[in-house]
Amino acid sequence: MTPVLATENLVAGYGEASVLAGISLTIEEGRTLALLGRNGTGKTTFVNTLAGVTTHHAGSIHLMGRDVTKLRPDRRAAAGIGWVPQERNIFKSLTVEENMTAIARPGVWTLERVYSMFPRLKERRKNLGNQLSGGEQQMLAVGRALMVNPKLLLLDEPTEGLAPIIVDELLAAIQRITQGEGMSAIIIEQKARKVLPLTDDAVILDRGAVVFQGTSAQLLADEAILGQHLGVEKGVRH
Amino acid sequence: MLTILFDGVAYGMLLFILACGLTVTLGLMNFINLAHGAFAMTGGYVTVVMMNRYGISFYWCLPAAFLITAILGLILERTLYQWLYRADHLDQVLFSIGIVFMAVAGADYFMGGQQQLINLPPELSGRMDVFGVGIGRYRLFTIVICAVLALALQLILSKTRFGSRLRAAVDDRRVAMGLGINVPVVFALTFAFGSGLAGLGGAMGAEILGLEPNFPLKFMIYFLIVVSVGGTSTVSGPFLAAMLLGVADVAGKYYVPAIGPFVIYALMIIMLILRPNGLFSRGAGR
Amino acid sequence: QEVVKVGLILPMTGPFASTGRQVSAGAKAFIAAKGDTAGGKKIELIIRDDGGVADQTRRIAQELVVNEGTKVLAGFGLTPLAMAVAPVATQAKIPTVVMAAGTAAITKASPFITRTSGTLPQYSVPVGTWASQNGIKKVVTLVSDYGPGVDAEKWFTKEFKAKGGEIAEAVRIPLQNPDFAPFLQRVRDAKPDAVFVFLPSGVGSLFMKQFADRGLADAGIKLIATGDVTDDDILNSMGKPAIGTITGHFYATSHDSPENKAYVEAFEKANNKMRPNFMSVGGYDGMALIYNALEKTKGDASGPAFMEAVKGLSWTSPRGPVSIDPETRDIIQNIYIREVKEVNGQLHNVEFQTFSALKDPEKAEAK
Amino acid sequence: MASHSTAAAHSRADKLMKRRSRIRFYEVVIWLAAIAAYFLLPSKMLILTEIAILALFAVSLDLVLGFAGIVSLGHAAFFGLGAYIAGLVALHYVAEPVTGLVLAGLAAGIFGFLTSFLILRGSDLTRLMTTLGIGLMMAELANQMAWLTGGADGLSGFSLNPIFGLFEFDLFGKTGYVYCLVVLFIGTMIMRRIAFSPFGLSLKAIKSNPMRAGMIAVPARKRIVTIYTIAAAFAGIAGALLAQTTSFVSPDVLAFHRSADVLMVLTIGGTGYLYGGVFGAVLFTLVKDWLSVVTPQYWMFWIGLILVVLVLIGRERLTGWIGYLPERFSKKEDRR
Amino acid sequence: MSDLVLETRGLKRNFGAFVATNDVSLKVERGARHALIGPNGAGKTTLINLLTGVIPPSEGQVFLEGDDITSLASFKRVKRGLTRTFQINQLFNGFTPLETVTLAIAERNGIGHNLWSSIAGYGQIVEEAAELLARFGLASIMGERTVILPYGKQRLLEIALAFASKPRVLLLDEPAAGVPEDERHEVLSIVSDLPKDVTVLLIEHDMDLVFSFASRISVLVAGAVFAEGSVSEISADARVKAVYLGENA
Ligand SMILES: Nc1ncnc2c1ncn2[C@@H]1O[C@H](COP(=O)(O)OP(=O)(O)OP(=O)(O)O)[C@@H](O)[C@H]1O
Ligand SMILES: Nc1ncnc2c1ncn2[C@@H]1O[C@H](COP(=O)(O)OP(=O)(O)OP(=O)(O)O)[C@@H](O)[C@H]1O
Ligand SMILES: [Mg+2]
Ligand SMILES: [Mg+2]
Repeated sequence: MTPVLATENLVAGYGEASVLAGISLTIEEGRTLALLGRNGTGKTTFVNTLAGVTTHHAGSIHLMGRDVTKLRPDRRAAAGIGWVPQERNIFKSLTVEENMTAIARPGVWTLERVYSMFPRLKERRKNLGNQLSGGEQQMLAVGRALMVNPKLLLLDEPTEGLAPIIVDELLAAIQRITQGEGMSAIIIEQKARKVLPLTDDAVILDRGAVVFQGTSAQLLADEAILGQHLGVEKGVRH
Repeated sequence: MLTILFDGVAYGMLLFILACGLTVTLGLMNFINLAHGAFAMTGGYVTVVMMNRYGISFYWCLPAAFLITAILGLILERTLYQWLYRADHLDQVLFSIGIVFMAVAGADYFMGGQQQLINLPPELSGRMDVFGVGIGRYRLFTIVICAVLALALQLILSKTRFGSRLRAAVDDRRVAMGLGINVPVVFALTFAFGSGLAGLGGAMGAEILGLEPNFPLKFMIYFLIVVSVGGTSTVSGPFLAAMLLGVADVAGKYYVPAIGPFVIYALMIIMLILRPNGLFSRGAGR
Repeated sequence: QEVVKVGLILPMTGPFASTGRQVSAGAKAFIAAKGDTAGGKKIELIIRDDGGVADQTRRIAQELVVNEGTKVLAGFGLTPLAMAVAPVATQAKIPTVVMAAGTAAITKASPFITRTSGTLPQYSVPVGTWASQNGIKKVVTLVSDYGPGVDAEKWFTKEFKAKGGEIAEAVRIPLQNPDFAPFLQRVRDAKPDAVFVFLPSGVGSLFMKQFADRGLADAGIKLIATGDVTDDDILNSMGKPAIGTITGHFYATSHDSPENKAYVEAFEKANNKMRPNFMSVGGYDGMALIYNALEKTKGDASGPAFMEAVKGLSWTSPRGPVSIDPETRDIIQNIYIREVKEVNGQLHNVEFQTFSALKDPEKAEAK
Repeated sequence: MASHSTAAAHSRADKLMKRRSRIRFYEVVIWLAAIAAYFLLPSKMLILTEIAILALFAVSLDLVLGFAGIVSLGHAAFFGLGAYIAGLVALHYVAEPVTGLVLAGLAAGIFGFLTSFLILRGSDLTRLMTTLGIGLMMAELANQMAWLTGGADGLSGFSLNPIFGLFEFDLFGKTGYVYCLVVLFIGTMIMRRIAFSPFGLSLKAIKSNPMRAGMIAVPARKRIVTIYTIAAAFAGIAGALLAQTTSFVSPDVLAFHRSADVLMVLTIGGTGYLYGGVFGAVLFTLVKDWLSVVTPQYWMFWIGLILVVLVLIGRERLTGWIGYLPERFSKKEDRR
Repeated sequence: MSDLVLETRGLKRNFGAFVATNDVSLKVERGARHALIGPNGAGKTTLINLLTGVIPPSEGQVFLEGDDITSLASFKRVKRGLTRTFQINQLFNGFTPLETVTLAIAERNGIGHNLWSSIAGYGQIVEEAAELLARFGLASIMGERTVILPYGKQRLLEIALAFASKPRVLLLDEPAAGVPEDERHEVLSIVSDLPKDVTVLLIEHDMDLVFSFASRISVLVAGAVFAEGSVSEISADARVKAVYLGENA
């Protein structure tokens, strides 16, 4: 089976400067990948490169077998990429509902379904984007990406600023969706221990390169690597 | 009495037609396009040339003015304007003033410096008496066209996805692209549409306001007043603002001619102090 | 051969660009017709644009005098532009020929200023005379709200009242005014026999259309005006509504004289069919004045000598006989009452009555 | 160890702060050039005078726009008021120029203070239009109060005595130039001090993020009122200079195009570093003058083209280099 | 003894028909380490905005050290020792960290209105700024423009800037957001090191931080105070678990 995403020696960055130093990885259908690494190691840059908003230098990106390396960002979204940017970037002069309908594509994800996942959004649906609380914006960013009905969902620190109970629900929901509906996802997350139990695979980046690649279970078991690359100590409670 | 009211409304409508293209480019695209009047002037000259040189009917001139100006807008957008969406406002001001200067000199070179006048078809000129109220035919025509336009615009922007896609693209171009909005096309179409509206406004305004190379500079202030008082995020705001200003200006000049010239400016300042973000700013209204 | 440089400062851009265009074309037409020597000197014209901004006019004037060695200044599209130059003229003793601006007071601002256009009082008064003699009893005046407009209103009213007329209302229109509706409605509601209008050319044509559209003519209100309103330059494009308008002014393209025929022909040929209007004649006669004065002084362009020569000069202009009042240095000329008529498919101001050799009434009165 | 690093941080901070207000190389060049022009270009005094006046006007706008972030399309209101006051003072009271200058500055400052309350709220567009409205009303007022201002014909018939009774205005404009240059120099130096004071820094903070500025105890309204008043006063002084050097004032000094021109000049030169107004004035005036001699009827086209090209290639490239060389120099020194 | 520093009485704020803050009466004691938690959109940020005067309340009053400050402008509250950080960084992009902090200290010392002396001439203020920046590990980048700093550094500057005003009451709105896991505790430890009489009110969704930092917790739900108590009380409260903490905590 063709993987949903396959990158080959991907080098990209901002303008002349490269941040990614040749990343090759694949994601199969229905699987979630946790993308980990310290601050500034290129996680966001990688995901943004997939979304098409950085400068591409070398290497290739295949989405379900199709070469999308040279595609404009809006074409990539059409090809099946849904993106939750790290800074949320809610469209501030659109209402909650317009934020989602403006970019919606037909598919299983509809307004109703997003609303049932985040009832809070339904309550605030007439609010303008810039009149939402931080957490509501985060929910909207996720809901908005789902409305694209993507094959591959890119989530850049989606749990930041969310209440603990919502974090749990969100991660569980993503697990459900990927397993049940064949969507794949990449999740960037600061808290490795929180996300690893809910993902299938894991990748750690350091200075733009892959320094660990394996299943989440493997990583969770490997205290040495966790400590070395993520600075995650044993005792931290969740 | 009612005649004054009617005249005021008609004048307001004319202001609206001229300014509504600016509502699109400035209000929706957040581009300070001071060259708006240059597009309006283009529409005016298209009409003058078609009518006076080729004798084409006024009714055909209106859509032609819209189309030709829209195409001109499209060309300029693709070649020049598109590089400036992300520039800061002062750059936009400088750039569009440059365009105005070029347009003014260009119009002078090609069309000459004198006032251009058009002669309307007989059914549009003169006036009629309706229950004792003197109603100018052309003014009535303006009101009708304007009302239709305002309604259509409002519908397009609020009821279609195009409006929200456009605003999304303005709010955050990068992310809008990343989420599947074809921003260049959305912008180009909108700009062309806004320019086309300006052209239509110019074609309709030439009769009352006159047309000469300095048109873009002379009326720039009026467009800006309408858009700033009306607010930039809706169509109904500028529409109402234009009506209000039109009526106030005409009535002020009729009843208190001594302070006539101050009325429109004073009203503008008062409105701006009371509602700094326009009549119906999206932020405050909801 | 020595050169006398004449600095022609005009608004070539901006709202008053057409003034600059006409005046400079008139001046050039004169040189084309009469050659470039006068009083044994070669005449060189230097044209500069002041955009209609007074401090620019003054700076350019000063620079022309100081840097270019200009001996005569000329042009000046608007009153403030001429006023701004007056101190320069006085200080540098430079003869200054006003070719367009029309407020009476200008020539009083400096002893080195003379004028070849005309003053608003000069051609407003005859309109008042004519109106009172032709069965008009009640008039509304409607003028642009700035110096020249106020002048026109004042002198028309004075003359008209003196002859027994009644002014029902005096309406003033702001300079920046896109719509005439409220003012015309005021006129209509006052139900006069006629409305007397002064508006700068260009604005006048718009006014004319709205005047007709509002059915004022049908309501029996006659339109009488200064000639600025029916500017020959754009009269044609005003169309039918203009027909029948009565105006008073010092020049019409259709003025019937051999001098004028030759002038109009040469002018239209040189300027791509543009009609010469009263401003162009101001430019033309300005040059005529300079040439005549230099002939008289034998080429001496120094201020006092030149101005002495100017006083009392007289010649035949395309507009008819003109002379320079030795006391005020202002122009003495005929004022014609004209009616807009269609002649050979073209609209023209057709002269039908002449007030001969009028002086500027304001200065005449001041004495 | 820690105390050592704190000490290092302190000395670095000290150096950085001092560097901000150091006199730059280009500043010295400008003033030397302005003085040299007096001797080298005797035939250009008038246009140089015009540049000096426009520069002062633009620099005063920079205080409002570049520092406090308030866009204004009505700055000519103060310029024009200053011009009229100077004209009226000379006509009716004293013909000594410096007195007129001071009075004009005061009057414009007071008017600035009164109108500053109208521009406290609102977006860029709102402020643009409010200031524009004030400017247009002033222009109309000048036209209507003909008994005082001479109306559209302008205020004329006044002449000025020699400055301090010593230096007479001459037809070549030499005295005028020196007079304007001295005023420009003093004005710029005063504004320069303001720019590098705590007050100046707080203005930039208000411009950059008003909400946060409030949260570090910056009283934004008070500061805006103050700077607007100061800027108005300087604009009034610039207007007075114009009136005094041309012995004439017409409503044109209040006209819209004057506000627009000065905004354009400042934008061309660059906002927020004071000398933008000076550079802009030099460039704009010279280019415009040159073009209007070459093609009196169509110079606008070429100016327009220049503006368009300027923006497309990035106007910061025009003036960006100005602060660059000396900056680079000190950065190197800093790295050591 | 129980010295009330910050108090609200019946504080209310509507946005149109929506009630974001509903009758909140909160009491914070001097030197408290008080946490404010609650679901997204519960009104925590709004409450801070009301306390600091960023937006005015629809009803109710705010008291600072016994004085009614309800209608006082923000900058005057800061002068009285009440300051905050923002959930989303609010910095001066074109400034360097040094300029940013120096200005805040200058304003605190009441010389902000001085328009004649160079700011560089105030040696003590610059010195204090340098020290503060060093304390937050920002000394090495104090001369860079803020906008090009990495997010984490900007976050630290955001907090340092609040410190520059020497607050007696400090309100922190999700200070650790975007700061990597292993540095979060460091940030909070700088806050903990503040003098004992400085009062801190903390909003945070990271329960590790909340529980290790706070002595007292208020839970806000739908604009109103839902529960209040010590760390152990709140972390054990079943209702709080149901609406906010979830099962994992
Ligand atoms: N717009 C930009 N222009 C230039 N460099 C950038 C830009 N954005 C990020 N960088 C640089 O790219 C590198 C990688 O940044 P990136 O945002 O991808 O890291 P990250 O792993 O997502 O970090 P974080 O955990 O803080 O989100 C960093 O060194 C950063 O400074
Ligand atoms: N200007 C506004 N207009 C309308 N509603 C608003 C406005 N500002 C905030 N709200 C609403 O008020 C509610 C409270 O927002 P607030 O930012 O205080 O939440 P919060 O508790 O800080 O949430 P979070 O933890 O997600 O940051 C939200 O539902 C938000 O949508
Ligand atoms: Mg990131
Ligand atoms: Mg919040």
